[in-house]
Formats: sequence, structure tokens, C-alpha cells
Amino acid sequence: MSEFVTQEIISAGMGGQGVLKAGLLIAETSMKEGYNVSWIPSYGPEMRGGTANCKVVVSKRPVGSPIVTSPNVLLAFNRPSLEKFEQSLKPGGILIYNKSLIEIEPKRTDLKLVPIKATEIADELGNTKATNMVMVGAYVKATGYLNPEKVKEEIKHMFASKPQFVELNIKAFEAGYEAAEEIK
Amino acid sequence: MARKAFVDEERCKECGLCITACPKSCISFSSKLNSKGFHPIEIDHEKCIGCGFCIDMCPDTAIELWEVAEA
Amino acid sequence: MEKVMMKGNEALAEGALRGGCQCYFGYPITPQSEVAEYMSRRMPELGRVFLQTESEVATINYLYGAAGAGVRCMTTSSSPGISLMQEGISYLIGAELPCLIANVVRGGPGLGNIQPAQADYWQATKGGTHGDCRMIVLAPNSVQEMFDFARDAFDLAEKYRNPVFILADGALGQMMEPVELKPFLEFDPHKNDSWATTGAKNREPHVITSIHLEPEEMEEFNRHLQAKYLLMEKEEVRWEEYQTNEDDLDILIVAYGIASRVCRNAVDDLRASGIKAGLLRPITLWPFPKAEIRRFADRKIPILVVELNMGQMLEDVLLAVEGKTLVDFYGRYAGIIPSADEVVRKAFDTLKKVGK
Amino acid sequence: MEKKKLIRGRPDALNDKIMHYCPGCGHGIVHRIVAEVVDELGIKDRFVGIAPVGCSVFAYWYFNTDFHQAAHGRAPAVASGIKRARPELIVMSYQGDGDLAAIGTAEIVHAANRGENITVIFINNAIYGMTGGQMAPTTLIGQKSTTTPLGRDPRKAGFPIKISEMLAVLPGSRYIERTTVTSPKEVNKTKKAIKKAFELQMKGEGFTMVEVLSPCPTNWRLTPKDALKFVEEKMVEYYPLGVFKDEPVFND
Repeated sequence: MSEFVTQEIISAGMGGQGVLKAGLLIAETSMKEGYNVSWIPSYGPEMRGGTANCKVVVSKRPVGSPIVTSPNVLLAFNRPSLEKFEQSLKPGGILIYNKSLIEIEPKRTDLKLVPIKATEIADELGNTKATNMVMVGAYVKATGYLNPEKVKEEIKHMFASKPQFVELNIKAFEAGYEAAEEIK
Repeated sequence: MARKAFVDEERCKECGLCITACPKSCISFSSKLNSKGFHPIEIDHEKCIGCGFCIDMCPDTAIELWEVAEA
Repeated sequence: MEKVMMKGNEALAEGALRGGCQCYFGYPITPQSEVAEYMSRRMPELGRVFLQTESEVATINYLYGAAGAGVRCMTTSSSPGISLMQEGISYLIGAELPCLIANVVRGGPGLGNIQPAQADYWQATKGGTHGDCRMIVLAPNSVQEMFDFARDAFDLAEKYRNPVFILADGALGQMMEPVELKPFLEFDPHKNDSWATTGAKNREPHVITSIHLEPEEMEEFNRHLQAKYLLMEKEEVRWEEYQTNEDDLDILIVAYGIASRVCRNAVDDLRASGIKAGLLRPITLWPFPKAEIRRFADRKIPILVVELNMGQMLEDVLLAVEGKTLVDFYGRYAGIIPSADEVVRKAFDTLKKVGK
Repeated sequence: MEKKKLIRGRPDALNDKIMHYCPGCGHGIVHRIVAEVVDELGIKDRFVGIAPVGCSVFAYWYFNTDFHQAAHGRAPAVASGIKRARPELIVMSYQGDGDLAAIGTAEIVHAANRGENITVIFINNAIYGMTGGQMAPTTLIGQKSTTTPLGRDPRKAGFPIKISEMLAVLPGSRYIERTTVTSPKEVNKTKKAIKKAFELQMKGEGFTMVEVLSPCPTNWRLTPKDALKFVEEKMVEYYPLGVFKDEPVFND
């Protein structure tokens, strides 16, 4: 997966799970690595009542539409997100899903699966809120195109106003990176 | 015949307004998740007196009051 | 200069305040509420004015007041809110007041939805206002241009003493992209003193009005406006071309705003499969790049217009080509942005119609 | 435990769709109250609701009655139009605070002043909900919102507007009461008020309005339980509960 022209990502879950920040971290690091990027959240009343998602495009050519309808990569933080977006993944796409909250198995057989116990891993590190960084860790490992050290720099930058959370988030990222496998 | 409150777990959004209204403290959040990812309430029918206060407060019409056969 | 990731709505706000915006008035409406939220923090920091108003009907009249007082000011809204402002926009044009108005367009008609659309093209370029009204309408296609156009808009507005309009869409407002933040603009804060209501101290009173009861006087004023509009048409047309320099172009795609980004990729894809495709992107939707499009029509190059509406700019393209070449259309509505693949398929369809 | 007979369930005037409102939102409670009153008065088949712009824009998703969706702030005008065209209908304008107390102040004032024979249910939760928590005309002094990040400063953003008190001084208003939904007792008071308002409309007595102080946990950034406390402690202090007007308007 490390070679691509355009990669389209959907990060989806419950409000409060940090799905938007996960997408933003991927976009920001990719930007600093020289890619063209865009990030767009779901917005308006669809956010109320719990669900949230964002769409990220990382590309070697200028980004066309920022809106992703059939992603190469899905980060599913909970079961409704898996159920909502699994069918839209491109054949051969990567499905990174939070095994802690998703007890069902994906239906598609043409995907590369990256199950990760993200919430449990974050819990063990002391804060469920770091679930998103575990998921990003799994993404970086699975896709293999970003240097994990650069992501950690970006985490420091992202949490500059809340320095007490930097270490936790870096640890969560590392744990996710360790726990996932690279897709060849 | 006794009256008891029953919850429709799929409708419950875990707001807990019923819990604050219950005079018998017989409502709590269960550990299970519904399909929306909420922990629905559960009602201890031993303690429930069927007052319906929980129904007054429920924003999601998730609770009903039934007459039940005595145990 | 270092680039930062920024939301389109925030870039628009930052651009405007670096362009010298002293007063922001607005009313919440999705998908542009971030402009007001951003301004509610930034304007007080800079000692400037932020006011959340009671309605869009009122908003445009706050703007009428501030612009009449000669101060750089702006408002932003989204489709239904812009509809409510139409009376006031006519008053601004009629009183010759410079200001910036931006519409982050959503799906319509009616309350519609809150997804990106381009269905307010007619409203912006041909007036939803009464009277003979024209405004320069800028159509950004990136977060960078949201910043740049807002920053430069006030100079343009003051040059003609006329409102400048930015027509964006929900995607441009909501998306984050890398932006290079250019510095604060230098400008003359006394530029408008010759006509603005700054207090009649040691001078004759200034009156801001748009009423001319005598028909001859009203006609004369309209002639003056027409002369201004003609000058804008002569001097302010902006457009961008991509891959159009070959003489034997197979097809020209015309698209603006968010649609133009998709079409740029479609041009690359068409070229990869051997079709010599090019893109013309109008940047000013009014004045419209008529002559530039006619150049291609004169060479009989078939044109495909792509919009997020039922074919509104299409009519301006048809007027520009004067029947000299085939003009085809592809539109999606109210929140659906076509993929580059869709545009490529449609382009092959268009080529078939001219026997290629 | 075997269920024998349903004593109290969802009112007939509501369907079984799960509402899109956030957990602990007051809209769901008030929707149910309105529907219960419609059932009790037996007016479901001659009831028309007006949905505003705001979180309750989709109120019609949940009612088994006719509904109109109105442009932002214009609901009292739409309601008046319906009532004038078909006086036999029972017409409810259901509006939030941005809709009624900011963009729609002209329409609400004139509907009340005309003694228009309609009922307005005014949900005051001191915030713009749907657009994401901006200051509302009813936002309290010092209350934070996304457009008053440091708290509402009356010197810049004015004072919270007391609509019930304001409309009560108009000669055309027949019945105005402010209630809340913070406990079963208050819920029942709200229900009584709404029932009385509809009954007065059925008798043709003129403009009636019930203002309900209602929680918005999401945009207040509070738990549903703490949101109720905010209503009881902070909102009621500024917006006192009670009947502001109850006297006949037309003495002919």
C-alpha cells in the first residue's frame, strides 16, 4: 500500500471518539511529507445525536473533490460506522476497525483487514480518549507510507496547548503501530 | 394487578433523565449496548411502583407503563 | 512561506480581516457559521467590531450602515440567508457602497439541505435583487483562494464603490487544506472620506441614499451605473486555463469553483487516454469570460460545462459561443460532487455527439 | 413479568420513529406533551403544526398530524395564513429561541398583537442548537457560546430577551405562561398550560403562547442531568416561571 497516487480515507465513529482529529493528524502529517491533502468533516444536524466522520484525501496530484464516496481506507471506530461504510470501500481497500467495540466480523471478503483493540489498548494506557491515536498508529503501520517519527512530531504540535496529553497520545500511537500489521 | 414501567432498549439514548425522576431509585444503566452504541436503562421491577415519572421525563418515548400479572 | 491547514470558512474570515475588514456582521447558518465563530474571537483581539445580528434581513442593513460610514465591512451567509439580504444588496448597489458579501452555497431550493451546491449562480450573477444591479462575483476553488479573494475584495469594492460578492460552496467552507497566510494589507483608511458619513465637520453634509424621484435623474444615475459595469467588464474579467495551449484541442471543459477541481483531474485522465482535453475555469462569474470562451467556439472545439446545478452558468457559455460550437452539459445537485470518472465518461459522450 | 394491558405508552399523535434529537434534549419531552394533549382533546384530525428552522425543523417526522415547514422566523405568519384560510383547524406554531426571538420577532409581535387565534409553543434553550451552539437572543449574561467565547457581554451582545413578559403587555395576547420540564411536576404543569392554550384556541379566544425553558445538554457542554440543573438554577432565575397574561381580549 505504500505506493499510491491518491488515497481516500474515511474516519468514522461516535462523537467524542476523536475521529475528526484522527483524520486531521493523517492529513497534517501527509501535508508535511509533501502530499496534497484535504480534510472535510460531516457537518450540521447529522452530527447531532452521536455519529461523526471525516473524509481525508492524500494525493500526489492536486486534490479534486474533498468528498470521498468510495474510500481506499476506512477507519471504523464503532459498529454503526463499519455497517455504514464497509460496502463503500474500494475492492482491495484497507479496513481498520476497532475490535473493542465491534463484535461482528466484516462481511466483505475482498478487503485487507486490520482489526485492532483500540479502545482496550487506550484504556490500558489510562485514557479511553486516546483510542483515536491507537487507530492512527494502526493506519500508519498498515499503509506504510508515513514515517512514524514524523507523526509523533505532529502529535506534539497538535497537543501543544495541552502538553500533559502529549506523552499519552504518543504512547497510544506507538501501541497502535505495534499492534497492527503492515499490508504488503 | 400491579403497574410496572418497561423500556424499549433500542429507543433509549442513555440520557438518564428517568433516573433522576425515579422516586424509588429503581432505574440504572445496563452494561449492554444497543445498536446505536448507548447503554440503555434497566428497571428493577421488584422496586418499581408504576408511578410513570420516568415516562414524564423520557424525551424518546422509550418507556411504557403496563399492567402486569402478579408474580 | 509556511503553509497551515485551515478550514475554508476560517480562511475567508482571516483573509477579510487581513484585507482590512473593520466590521463583521452575521447570523448563524450552516455551512458558514464558522466565519462568525472565528470573527467573534479574532475581531475583538484586533480591537475591531463583531456583531451577531438578529436576522439576515437586518444583517445587510448593518452592512449598509457601516459601508456608508466608509468602513471596510463584510457579511457572510448561506443560500436562504442571502435570499433574505437581496433588498439590502440592491440598496448597497444603489447607494454605491463598497463592502464584501460571501455566500457559502448549500443545496436548494427552499430550505434545501446543507451540502455543497452551485445553484445560486443565477442569484449571484444576474441579481436576485431588484433594479439594474451588477456585482463582481469571485468564485474561489480552494481554501487558499477563500483567503486570497477575501483579502483582495475590499480594494476591488472601493475601486468601483460597489459590493463585491464571493460565491463559494459548502465543501470549500468546511474543508481544510494547506494555506499560505499572506500579511495584512496596507490601505488608506481615509479613501472613502469624500462621500462617507463621517460627520459634516468643515464640509458640506454627505447623504447616503438610493432614491431618485425624477425619472430623468433616475435614468442619469442608471447610466452612471452602466458605465461602471462596463468598466468592470473591461478590466476585471478573471479566468484560468489548464492544458488549453494546443491548436487541435479535442474538447474544452468549462467549470468553476469546487467542480473545476474535479474537472482538472478529469482533463489529466482524458489526456492519459489520448484525448486532448483542456479546462477553462471562470474565476469571475460576473464579469463572465465571454471572449475567452468564444476563442474556443471560433475554433469549433466542443465544450462541456460541468456544474453542481441544473445548468446555470451553461446559459452564459451558450451566450458566449453564439451557436458556433456544440455545448454539452453535466450537472449534479445539492450535495453530490461528481467524480473525475463521471466527467470523463460524459466527455466521451460529448465527443461522440460531434463524431469523434 | 407478563404484560397484561398497556396503561400508558406513546401517544397516538406521535409515530414510532426514533427522534434525531440528542440524548436529554427537551424537544422530545415537549413533542410528547403536545401529542398527549392533542390526543386528550381529540383534535388530531384537525390539527396543523408549523415546524420552524432549527433543531425542530424535522418535528413533522414524528407527528401523526399535518405539518407545514416554515422559513426561519416566519412560522407565526404561516400559522396565521392557515388559520385565516381554515379557521376550523387547530394551529400550533412550534418555534425555538433563535427562530422566534431573533429573526422572527416581527412576526411573533404582530401575531400576538392581532390576537391571532393560534397557539405558539416557544422552546427557550438559550442557544442556537442546529448550527452548533452560537449565542441566541435568550443566552444568559456570561453564558459561553461559540460566538461569545468569553461569555455573553451585554455591552456588546445585548441582554437576554424576555419574550413572555414582552408579549404579555400587548393588548392582543390572550394567554401567556412560562414553564419548564425539569421534573415530572414541571412536565405536568407544562402539559396543563399547553392544554389550556389549545382549549382557548378552540373557543376562538385569541393568541396563546407557552414558553418552555428547555435543556440543550450538547451545546451547553453539560450532562443531561446537569443541564436540568442549569435550567432550574440559572435559567429560572432570569426567566421566572408563571402565568404572565390570562385575560379575555375580545369583549364582543
